[in-house]
Order: sequence, then structure tokens, then C-alpha cells
Amino acid sequence: MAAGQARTAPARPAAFRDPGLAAAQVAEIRRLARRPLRFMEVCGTHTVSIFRHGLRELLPPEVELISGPGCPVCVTDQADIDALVDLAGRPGVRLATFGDLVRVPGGGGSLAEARARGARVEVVYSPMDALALAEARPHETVVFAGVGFETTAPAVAATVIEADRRGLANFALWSAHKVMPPALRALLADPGLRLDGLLCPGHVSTIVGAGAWRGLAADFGIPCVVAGFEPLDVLEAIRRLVLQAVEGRAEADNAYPRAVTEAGNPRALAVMAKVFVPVAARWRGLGEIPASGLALAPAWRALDAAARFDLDVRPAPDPPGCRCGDVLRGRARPPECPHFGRRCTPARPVGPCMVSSEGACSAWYRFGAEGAR
Amino acid sequence: MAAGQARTAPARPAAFRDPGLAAAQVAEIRRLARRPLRFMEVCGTHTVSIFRHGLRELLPPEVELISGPGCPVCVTDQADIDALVDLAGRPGVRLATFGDLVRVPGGGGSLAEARARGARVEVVYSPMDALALAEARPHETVVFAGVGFETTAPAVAATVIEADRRGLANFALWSAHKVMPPALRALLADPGLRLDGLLCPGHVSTIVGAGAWRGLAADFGIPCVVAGFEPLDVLEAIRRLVLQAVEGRAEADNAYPRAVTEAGNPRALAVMAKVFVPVAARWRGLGEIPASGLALAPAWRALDAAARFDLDVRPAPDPPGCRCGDVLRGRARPPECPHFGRRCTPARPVGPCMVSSEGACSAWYRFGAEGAR
Amino acid sequence: MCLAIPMKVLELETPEGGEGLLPPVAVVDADGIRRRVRLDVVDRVPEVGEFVIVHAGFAIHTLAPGEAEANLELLRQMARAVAGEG
Amino acid sequence: MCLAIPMKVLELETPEGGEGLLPPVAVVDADGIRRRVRLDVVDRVPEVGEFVIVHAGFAIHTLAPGEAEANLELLRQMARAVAGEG
Amino acid sequence: MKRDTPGRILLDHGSGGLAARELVRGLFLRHLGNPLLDELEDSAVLDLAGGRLAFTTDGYVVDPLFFPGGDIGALAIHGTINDLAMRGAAPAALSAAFVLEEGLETAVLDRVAASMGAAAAAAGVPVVTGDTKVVPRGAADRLFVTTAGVGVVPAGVRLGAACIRPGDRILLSGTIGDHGVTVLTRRAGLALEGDLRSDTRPLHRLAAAVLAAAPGGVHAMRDPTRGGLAETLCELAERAGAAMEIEEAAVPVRPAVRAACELLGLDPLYLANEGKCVVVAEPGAAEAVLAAMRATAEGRGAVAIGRVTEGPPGRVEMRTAVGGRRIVPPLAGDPLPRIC
Amino acid sequence: MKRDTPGRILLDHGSGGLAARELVRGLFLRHLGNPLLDELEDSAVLDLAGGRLAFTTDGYVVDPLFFPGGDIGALAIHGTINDLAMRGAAPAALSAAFVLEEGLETAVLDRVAASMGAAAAAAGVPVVTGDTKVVPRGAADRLFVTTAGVGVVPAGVRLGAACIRPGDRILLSGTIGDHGVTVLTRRAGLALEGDLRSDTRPLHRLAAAVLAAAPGGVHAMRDPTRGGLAETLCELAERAGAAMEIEEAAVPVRPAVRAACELLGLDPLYLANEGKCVVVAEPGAAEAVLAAMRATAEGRGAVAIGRVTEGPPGRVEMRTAVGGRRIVPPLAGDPLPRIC
Ligand code: SF4
Ligand code: SF4
Ligand SMILES: [Mg+2]
Ligand SMILES: [Mg+2]
Ligand SMILES: [Mg+2]
Ligand SMILES: [Mg+2]
Ligand SMILES: [Mg+2]
Ligand SMILES: [Mg+2]
Ligand SMILES: [Mg+2]
Ligand SMILES: [Mg+2]
Ligand SMILES: [Mg+2]
Ligand SMILES: [Mg+2]
Repeated sequence: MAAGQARTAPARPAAFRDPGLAAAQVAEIRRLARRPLRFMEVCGTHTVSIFRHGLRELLPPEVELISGPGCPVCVTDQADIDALVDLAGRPGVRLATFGDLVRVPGGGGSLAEARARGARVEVVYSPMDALALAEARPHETVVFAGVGFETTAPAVAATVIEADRRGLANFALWSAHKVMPPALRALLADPGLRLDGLLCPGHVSTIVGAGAWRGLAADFGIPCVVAGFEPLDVLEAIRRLVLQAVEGRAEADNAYPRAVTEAGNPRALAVMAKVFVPVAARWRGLGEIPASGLALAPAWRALDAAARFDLDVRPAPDPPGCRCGDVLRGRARPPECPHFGRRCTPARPVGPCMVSSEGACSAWYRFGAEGAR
Repeated sequence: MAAGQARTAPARPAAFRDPGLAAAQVAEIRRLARRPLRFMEVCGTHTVSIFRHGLRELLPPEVELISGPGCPVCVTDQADIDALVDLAGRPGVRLATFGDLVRVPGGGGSLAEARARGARVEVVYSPMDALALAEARPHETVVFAGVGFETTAPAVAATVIEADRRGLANFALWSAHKVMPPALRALLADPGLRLDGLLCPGHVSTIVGAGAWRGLAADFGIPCVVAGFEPLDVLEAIRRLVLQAVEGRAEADNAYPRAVTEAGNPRALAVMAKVFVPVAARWRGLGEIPASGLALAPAWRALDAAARFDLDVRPAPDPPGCRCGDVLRGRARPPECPHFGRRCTPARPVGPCMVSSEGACSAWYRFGAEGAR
Repeated sequence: MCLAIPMKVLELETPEGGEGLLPPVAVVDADGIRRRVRLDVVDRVPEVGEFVIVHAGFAIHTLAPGEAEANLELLRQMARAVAGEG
Repeated sequence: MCLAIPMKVLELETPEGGEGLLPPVAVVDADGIRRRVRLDVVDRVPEVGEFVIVHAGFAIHTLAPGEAEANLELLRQMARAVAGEG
Repeated sequence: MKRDTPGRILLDHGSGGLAARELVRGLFLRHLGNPLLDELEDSAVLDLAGGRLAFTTDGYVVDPLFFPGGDIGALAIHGTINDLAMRGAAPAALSAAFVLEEGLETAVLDRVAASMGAAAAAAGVPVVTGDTKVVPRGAADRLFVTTAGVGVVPAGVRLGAACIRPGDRILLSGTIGDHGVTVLTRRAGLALEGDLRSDTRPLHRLAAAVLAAAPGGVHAMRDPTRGGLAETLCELAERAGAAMEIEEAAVPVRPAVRAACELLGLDPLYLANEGKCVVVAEPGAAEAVLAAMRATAEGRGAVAIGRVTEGPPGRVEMRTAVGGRRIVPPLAGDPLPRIC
Repeated sequence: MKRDTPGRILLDHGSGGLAARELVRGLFLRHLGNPLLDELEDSAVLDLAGGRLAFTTDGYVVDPLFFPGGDIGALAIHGTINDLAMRGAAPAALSAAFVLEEGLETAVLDRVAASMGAAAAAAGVPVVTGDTKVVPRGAADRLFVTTAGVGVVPAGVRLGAACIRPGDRILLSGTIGDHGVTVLTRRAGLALEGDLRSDTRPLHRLAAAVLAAAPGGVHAMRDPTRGGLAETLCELAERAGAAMEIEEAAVPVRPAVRAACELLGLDPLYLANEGKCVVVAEPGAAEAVLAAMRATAEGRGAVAIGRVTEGPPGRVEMRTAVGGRRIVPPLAGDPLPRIC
């Protein structure tokens, strides 16, 4: 029986949620952490995991976890959302997007609101589903909303190649993809940021390799541990960060070896490099960062929604009072924002950090003990 | 008060439904009609009026009324319906039609059924409403289903002229218009037909003039009386037909002088002549009759749906067993058809005479005392 | 295809472009029901207060003043004649 | 944007056009849930029975045999060490 | 002609005429039939908790949502109250289930809900339970609402087609066609204006007055909604196994309604009413019932229009105003504007 | 951001979460509010005809119409029976109002009606009254059905959020997420296959067994439909003015459901169930109730998952399987497949 086999297979998540092993990890972390330590979980998927499994509750008061810029929805510039809303409302255009993006507010509302006004917005699970949509609707142009980091960009790149191979003239990509290392460098360069370690993103590292963080650890003297997403993965990575911190080390370490190698995934990197070129990109909260975004390379211009449509993309101001930028830079915790839980809630978000379930404000609001509701 | 004024105005219908005056007419008809007389009400609107007001019930048994070919829905060839169904189902086309046509069965079902399968069919009251539709939907082509006799054709012709004046490139006409006199001539030429008089169509005569029937009366030796549509109008016309019959006259007479002049409406005739040219046309039951149809004149080719769309219009056989043709030629009364009231009912018509409320079979089924239900 | 009813002219609208000889549209009324009808094919342009016969949104005939009443009177006379005879 | 889960390869589909070196699609399973995933960007083409990490309909990593178990064993050792210490 | 198995739902199936009857009898009753449903009355009446409960539902999909004299919300309250009242029940409570199209302006919903609240309050019948669903844009036309209602049938009250007897008088509470012609002429493409107004209103007070005026003398009540007076009488006659005769001259039609019908080729007998009531009463009770109806605001224009006869079951005949006679057949299809 | 007055209905307003609550409280209750409606329970319970009557309605708009384990018809029968059962009522009769899209294949309607008939027969609750409307093609998505139901509440039975007390035990009749994930994965674009099956089934027999097992000891029952177990508990806690604590490890989730959730970024706590029941019972009654639940086919997998506490009103906390603690917040928006 397939289900039975799979359930007992070592790769299944249940094994990595064992409360006994977790208790052992926690005991070790408690033993080691004798002074206040502040770690940033870079990746939004870590943020969700930490809240969903109630891990903060397990950690000693000395260990503080803050959320970083690793939620692609949160860091997507309002201007990108506005462009997608614009595209989705054009006659003959249908926008395909991951569900994550649907509720993110832009300057003129979210894609959900645009759909309510008549725009065509379709939620897909895979960029390949957007290709299928384009094939099924030859009289429309299907634009895929490309957001995500190194984990997602190769899949989208492969989809672009496949669209080209199939000669699908009615498919286009709006690329708002971003890459992590330049953003982390920009973040760590901020003198106001006090951090004792980085929980490095697990699946980004599957692509870029655990080695990608070595320079960072060395250049900024900060412990970096690649972490998986199951509770035991996260606790193990925290334990290793604590250990480095108390031992005064600043190294790049890999606590997610089953999914991450030193060199990463060269095929994925090659596909990505074939389709995308690095460009400067605006990150919400961090501003423009050189070479931190991915645009379609000139060879793929025919598939580039930015080239194909005449869009007036202008930088949009952040919502007044929203402290998303500070939250994403680790300068403020969500409850310190005046809107948090008042004007800004997951049902009606003011800023992007409240939108995606891996957004720091949303996770705090929904799962947090303090200040919630 | 407009309503009060109008109610007492002589032109309002109530005055022409006075039971006292009707009783006087009926008494006179009874007095005059000493032998069996068979009159044809040419016009479907007369058929409806006769049934709706229960006039047959008032007439003496000597006077028999049979329904003629004056229901444009009934005489519209299946091939026309099939063409309209085809057009309505094409991407980017919207068909505008009078409500009368919606349930008429063609070889591949009715427009109502086509709409249920996804075709775009819009019911309008006036051909001008179809123009408004075309203006409101610039990305579609609106095709107007032009059916009707001389009463309707001028209005459609004026609409074509107006569409041209407005430069409406997305409007087109499918003309299945027909004219009465050639059809009546063809009918009367049938040696099997025994008739003592024609109740001539009132509003067709408004356009063509009471004089249009003089030749007919003379050539075929048949009494012709133009009739209005109110009960008293119909009874008066019948009285005059009876009078002519018993006196052995065969003249053209006008019992609807408030709406019909000797010469008719020259402006309407001119507009019609500007837009349409006579062509041979197929009439259900009567077959092809030379110069009995109206096609758009070559100058209006750009507005002609028949020219604009590539349609494969081929004559469709009549439904097996349907005696519509005999009914329309006065050879059979509806209850003599084997399908009548069994397989063929207004809710699920087999033949066209069961469809329109002025179709003879439908009127017999719905209003008739004999054979109904 | 010949359903047509008499309606009273309430208003004549002046043509948009000023083209043609006729004002193309009249507002007509029957017992409180109002609609704009085209005058493109009417035999005689009606005056306000006159009756037109309306078919498919077009006036197709303007009744001569007293024409309807005359028509009715004709029927009444016939009735009187029958009554007289009977 | 990095939700990815391990799924077991049930089947490798041969490429439609025969192009490229890899069969582009695998049918994968997680506890009875099946989906076709693309292999365009996986680091190593899996064999049937192996696990791949799936993100957005694409396999992005083939686990080395025993890799997951080794990872877990590492955590278990840590736990034993703590227990031994405590 | 391939018409024997149409295989698809047509608009006519919702018209309340022959096609609708066919669907109900040929499909729904086949699968869902039971003695109560088979009655096909305005409400089902069940013995429950020691009393007799009337229970009914109707969906409202009217386009446009707002029209002179009412809106979909008021209609949904009145229609369900009326279906309870027609079985002689005192309406006790209503439910309301909304299907909303994504993108519907909240202000529209607010206006509809406000109208429902006002209608429910005016009728004294609360909405006690509800539901809301939202479907993707394009999957519904703005807003549909389905109401259901429960009411208590007083002991001894028994109304329905089955109670009708030859000789009974047919009474009508007022003018016909007002609602149907108002809604039809508000649709795009007709461009008619005029003194038209839906008659939507609750009839439970009228019904109570009718029952009080002649306990036992009232045999059936019906609100002639879809399909109009004609379809209502045909159905009653058919289920009563009797014939009916009515007088065209006795059936009140407002001049503007009649004019619009003549313009559009419609017959007011087939147009929907939403605040009118047909009462079938024993001959001896008819005068008292008529007087009771006329004493209410909603029955001020009540008239006797005909009687039940021993003629062929289901046949409705009408003496026309001009003195002729005709059959009043059941509705064959949704009334459409015609030019014939 | 112009978000303060969204002005339009979003899909989230139908999700059973915060937006839906806002719509119900901010709009519907404002216009339609009355003591019974304000309770916002699964059914309203009214004193009527000498007894107590439960009355409820729900609209069904599920896409696709047919899915493994059920279809819209069965769902419409079960859902309304369940809402009656959750108030302790014995379901007596149902109504069904259809909105059909012109062009719907009659065979589809036939299949739905047959399924409703079978479901009603199996449950022993007849459909006694109904309605059919047809809207033009494009004005609805094939078929919607709204059912309402009435049932008799036995004397002495009083269930509802208001009866809940700190210390009460929270019981759950079986696995969660089955229906929600089945329907979601059947929609176009996901292309998931697997051992997924809706759990739709009637719960009135289970409910009766629960009440018989501990007369007076059961305080509330709820079927965690839209918004799932999480939303149901949050609403109960809020209306009870109490907090709740549950154990993640105790909440049963079928492996295939869990896997689909992990693949799509969904939380099974927020997915709809259509044949599951939450029972809140006095501590002393909990064991007997659990045993009674397990003795029924539909409650075989019943488990205790937590308890009511004196914590902040409305707060639901969960001890996670790994040993942590977290808040279980109300649903913020319709669950969508995510890749984060
Ligand atoms: S709570 Fe809302 S407004 Fe405040 S920082 Fe977070 S997202 Fe921005
Ligand atoms: S009853 Fe039907 S089949 Fe027979 S002649 Fe009339 S339309 Fe034709
Ligand atoms: Mg009803
Ligand atoms: Mg009703
Ligand atoms: Mg509900
Ligand atoms: Mg719409
Ligand atoms: Mg009714
Ligand atoms: Mg309910
Ligand atoms: Mg429910
Ligand atoms: Mg109904
Ligand atoms: Mg549809
Ligand atoms: Mg419920």
C-alpha cells in the first residue's frame, strides 16, 4: 500500500515532529543559552513553521526569534502588485498566480479586489498550470505572476522554456522574482541591526547550496545555519546557532543535509541563469538593492509581460504608518506597529506583512500569544 | 391626465370591444349568412384576435374561418431558422430577434435551445433596439433577424439606413422578410382551395394600401376586405365579406379606414424600396414563390449578414407528418393533423404553426374549443 | 407580425444632427405607457396630440383627426340600423 | 515561497517528443496523494521508489538513499547525548 | 427536429407554465416525491409538535434587483409569507439564504437587506435564520435570495385545490399583471416608461380576514405569481378535477398595464402578480368573503370573477369582454415581447 | 490603500471566516436582527404550536457539482439535517429551492435530484416543498440549491454556545478536512489525485445518540463546515465568553488529507467538514457521550480533543504535536493553495 509505505518512510514529516526528540533539543538549547540571543529566521516559511508548531513557546526567554525579509509576498513592491492588478483587468488578459499573492494590497487594492471588479485572476499551484491555462484559452493572454526566491525561480524559468518550446504565443511572465544573498548582505550592512545569527532558508539553499552563506558568515561575522522546516529541523538549527554564539564562532553550517548540499542544485541554477538576468530590485522595507531581482533575459523578450504590455509602473508609497520595513529589517516586532491588530488585521491588512500567512505581522496576529486579538 | 385622455380617446381599443355593438354585428352576420361560407384570415394577428376574443364562438355555424399564411413565424423556412441558429452560435456574434422567433424549431432546434447551448440571443422589441445593442457592444457583431411582412419591413429598412448613417460596422441584417400579395396570388391559384373571401391584413394594408387587393379580387373573383384587429373591426369585415358573398360581388373593400388608406404609406414603401429588392423566397407549406421575399439591395451588402458570413443554408425538410403546409393553404384544420395535441403542443412544438401564438395550430390548441387538450 | 397600437404623440424631438426633413423621434403615450418611437417611415409627421399607429418602435401611420371616431361611428350606425331592422 | 515536501516517485514518464536527456515528468505520491511533477530542474533524475522534494509542481532535489534517515538519526543521537548528559 | 429529448434546461422550465410542470412532475417528483410534496401546493402542511405547520420556500432571481414598487428583498419576504398565508397559516418565521456574486457592490446588498428588514418588520414576521454564499464573479448574476417560511395552521383550517367543489365562486383581490409588466419593461432593450408599479405586498392579513369571514366556507387560496392568473386557475382546476369559468370583463387590469401588454403582445392573464390572491369559496360564503377582502387595504379592489363548474377537469373558459368565449390555456412558455 | 470601505463583496465574505462574520454582523444583523437571528446558531429554535421548532437554511453552490463521496444534492440534504440536529432537533421535513442555469444538462439535474432523493430517504427526512427558477445562461454556474429544514426539539433539550461552561470537554466525531480538501483538489488547475473523499453524511442519529447518552450533560453541538474546526471552535468560544484548549495530537487527520494540505500549504483545521460534529459536554458526561458517539457508524472515530477554560473569551489555544503551544485564530480568508 502506497500510503502505508510513504507514512513509514523516513522522509515523511511526522518523524521530524517527535515530541521526545523536541524536548531533548529544547533542553539542550536552554542549557546552552545563558545570555540573550537574537536570531533572524530569514525565510517566511520558517516564520509559519515556528508559529504553527508553537516553537517560540518552547524556547527559553533568552532566545528571541525575529522575522526577516524572506517572505516574497511581503517584500514584493507595491508597484509590482499594481502592475499585476493592471494586467489582470485588461481585456483579453488572464492573470495566473500563486494563491499567496491574491490578497496582497497594492496601491489600488489587491488582486482579489480586482477580480471582484471584473479582472480575471486564476489561482494555480504550479507555473505549469498557467501554461495549461494558456493552451486551454487560445483567445486570451495568460500572464503568470512570477514571485519567489531561488526555490521558485528555476521552476518558473523551466516553464518559460517550455512555453517557448510549445510556441505558446499567448503566455507571458511578469517577473518579480528576487534572490536572497544580496538582500541579506544589504540587511546585515545596516549598522542598526543587532543579530546573533541567521536561520538560513532551507529550500533556497537546496538550490543555491549551503556554501552560499559562507561568505556572509565570514564577511559579517555572523553565525549562519541552514534549517529545514519541520519542528526538529528548526530546533536543531537554533541549537547550532546558540552553540556558535556561545562559543564565539561565526560559521556557515547545514542543519538540513537531507535536502541541501554544499553546492546546491547546478541544473536548477543553470536553467535559472539561462532565463533570468540579475537586476536591481525594490524590496519593501529594504528599498532598492542592486542585483537582487531577476528579470527575463533579452532572449525571452517575447514572453516578457513587461515588454509586451505598455505598463506605467511607478513606485508606490508604503501605506502611512505601516512599519513593515522595520519589521522586515528586524528593527521592530509587529506589535510595536500602531496599526497592528487595530486597523491592520489579516482580514483587512494595511501592510503586506499582514497578508501572507508567512508574513511576520500575520503570523504574530494569528498565532502569537502576545498582543494578539 | 394623459391616461384619462387616452382612455377616452376614440382610437383606444376598448371602444372597439363593445359587446352591444358586437351583438349587433353578429346578429347582422347571422341574418345574412344563409349558406356555408369559408373565409380566410390571412394575417396571424387576426388569428390571435379571433381566438383571444372568442369570436368564432359568436359566429353562426355557416361562417367558417380558416387561417392563412400570414404568420411570418409559421412561414419562415426552416433553413432561415437554421441560419440564425448558426449565426447566434458563432464566437463574437449576438443575434437580436423579436420574441416571436425564439421558440420556432429549425432543423437543429430553436434559438431558445441554441441559447441554452451557449449561443447569444437577445430579444428586442424594435430593430432600433438591436442598433443600440450593437453600439453598446462594439466587440461583437449584432445580427438582427429580419422577419415580417410589409408592416415590419419598412421599420427594418429604416434601421439599416440608420446603421449606415451611424457607421455601425458591427451591425448586420439577416433578411427573411416576405411580402403578402405574391403569396396570396400563389395560394389563390391553387385549384384545391375553396374560399369565399379574404380577410385582408390590416397593418400590411396600412403600408401597401387598400388598393393593393383590387387586382386580387378582380383576377380571382374573390371578395377582399381589409380588417382591423379589434373584435368589432373583425366582425365588421366579416359582415362585409358575407354581404359580398351573398350578393355575388367580388370587390376590394376597406373596413379599417382609420389605419388604412387607398394608397397606403408611400414614405414607408419608398424606404423599403431603397433598402430591399424582391427575390424568390421559400414559404413553409407554399414552397418557393417568385418575388415574394425581400433581400437587401446590393448597395447595402456591407450590412448583409448573408453576404458577411459564410453560411451553408440548405433547404431543410419539413418535420415528418406535420401538416403545416396544408394548414397554411387552408387545406386542413389543425386538429386534422395526427400530431396535433399529441406529439405537437405549444410547450414542445413539432411544426412552426404550433410555435407562434398567432400560428394556427397554436391558436387552435390554446384557445380552441374543439380538440384542445 | 403586425401587432400595432395607436399611441398619442406627447412630444416631438428635434433631430440630433439636423439632417433630413423630419424630426426622427416622437414620445408617444398609451394610457400612461410612454416610449420613444421613430418617425422615419410614418406617412405624415404627426402633431403633438395626434395619434400614430406604432409597430416595432416605429410610427407607421398618423391618424387623420376624427378618423378613429368616424370609424367607430360607422360601426355604431350599423348597429342602429340592425336594431332598427330587428 | 518555499513550501516543499518530499514525495515518492511512483513512475517516470517518457518524454512526448523524445527531446532532452531527461524524462520530464514523474508521478509522485505522498500518503496516497498523487501528482505529476516536472523534472526539468531536479539535481538528479530519481529512480522509481526514491524521494524527491517537490515545490510548485517541480522536483527540486532527489534525496540520496538513506539521507532522510541519516538526518533523523543525527537528531536522535543529539537527543541521546542530551539524555546521557542530563 | 431532435426535440423529444431536449436534454437541457430552458428558460421556459422556470416560467411556471407547462415546461415547469413537466420538470416538476417528470423529474423532481420522480426522485423526491412523497405525499406532501406531491400535493404541489404553495406550502406543505405537516403535523408536527402537536400542531399543524405550514412550510414553504421560494428562490428569488428577479432582474432587475430594484424596480418601481419593490425589489428582490421585499419580494422574497412577501412571496414566502404569501405562500404560507395561502394555506391559511399564520406566518411565524422566515429564513433567508443569499447567493452573492463576487464583486457585488456592498451598497446593493445593504439596500436589499434593509428592504427585507423593513418588509419583515411591516409584516410582523421575523427572519430567524440565514446563510450567505459567495460565488466567483460570473458564476451568478449579482444576488439571489431564497427564503423559506414556517407558519401555524389554525385548527380546522383546511385549504387546497383538493377542497374545491363545482359551484364554488372564484374571487380575485385586485388588478392583475402589475408586477410582471413592471419587471419586464424594466429590462434592457424595451425602453418603456410609464405608470407601472409592482404590487408586491404581504397577504397574510387579507388571508386571515378571508378565513375569519367564512370559517369552513373558503376552499382554496392562491397567489397568482409566475404564470399569472391563467396558470393559477389552470392548475387549480386540474388538481380540483373541475372546470372553471371566468368573465374577462370582471378581471381588473390597470390601463397602463393593459396598454403595455398591447404594445408588447402580452396577455395580462399570464403575467406575474406578487400581492394578489385568488380565493375559491362556497357560493354561500362568497359575498361575506368579498366584503372581508374589500375591508383590507390589500383587497380593496376585490371582485368575483367566475365560478367552478362540472366541465372537463382542468379546463378554464373565459367569457370575453366582447361577448365571445375562449379557453384559457396553461402557459406554454415564458411570456416574451412580440410584435405579432 | 482604499481598503477601509471595500464596497464590494469578495469571495472571502463567503468563507465562513472573519470577513463573513463582519458581513453578517455589520450588515445582515443590522437590518434583519432579532433575538433569534442574533443567536447565529446553526438553527433558530422557536416556540410554536405548543412545541419547540428548529428552523434552518443553507445555500449550496459547491463546484464541482459531483465529487468523490458525494455531490451538491446529498450535501444539501445532509447539511440542513445536520444544522437541525446540532440544535438537538429531530429533523422533520426539508424544502429545496433550485436555481438552474439555462442550458444545464437535464441529466445533471436528474442526477442531483436522484441523489437528494436517496439522501433524504436514507435519512428518513422528506423534502416536502420546493421551488425552481431558471436564469439566463451565464447568470448562474449550472445549479445552486438552497434547502431549509424544520425539526422538533424535544422538551428539555437546550443546546447552544450560550450553554457552554468552563471545564466542559470538547469532543470530535472523527477526522477533519476530508470534505474541504476533496472539493478543493477537484477544481481545475490542481491536478491532484488520491485517496480523498468527502465525509458528507447526516448526523441526526449521532446527535440523538449523544443526547440520549447524557440528558442535560450536553451543552452544544456544531458541525464544523465552512471555516473548519478552527472557525467553529473560535465562534463557540467567542459566543460562550470562554477560552478553549485543544490537543493537536488528538485531532484526527487522514494521512492523504494531511499530505494534500502540506503540498498545498493548507491547514486542515480550517477545511470544511460535512459529516463531522463537535460536541461540548460536561466533564462528567464526556465519557458516556464519547461511548455513545463511537457506537454510531458516523461517530466511530470520535475523540476528546480538549476542554473549555476560563481564559480570555474567544481564545482557542492548541498544544501542538511537537509540544509547543499556539493560538488557533479565526479564519482570515478562504483557504487558497499556496506555495509558501
Ligand atoms: S501591522 Fe500592518 S501596518 Fe503594521 S507593520 Fe504590520 S503590516 Fe504594516
Ligand atoms: S399540429 Fe404541429 S405537426 Fe401538426 S400541422 Fe400543426 S404544427 Fe405541424
Ligand atoms: Mg413556495
Ligand atoms: Mg410562491
Ligand atoms: Mg449556513
Ligand atoms: Mg454577472
Ligand atoms: Mg404561490
Ligand atoms: Mg443553516
Ligand atoms: Mg450549515
Ligand atoms: Mg415557488
Ligand atoms: Mg456558467
Ligand atoms: Mg452548521
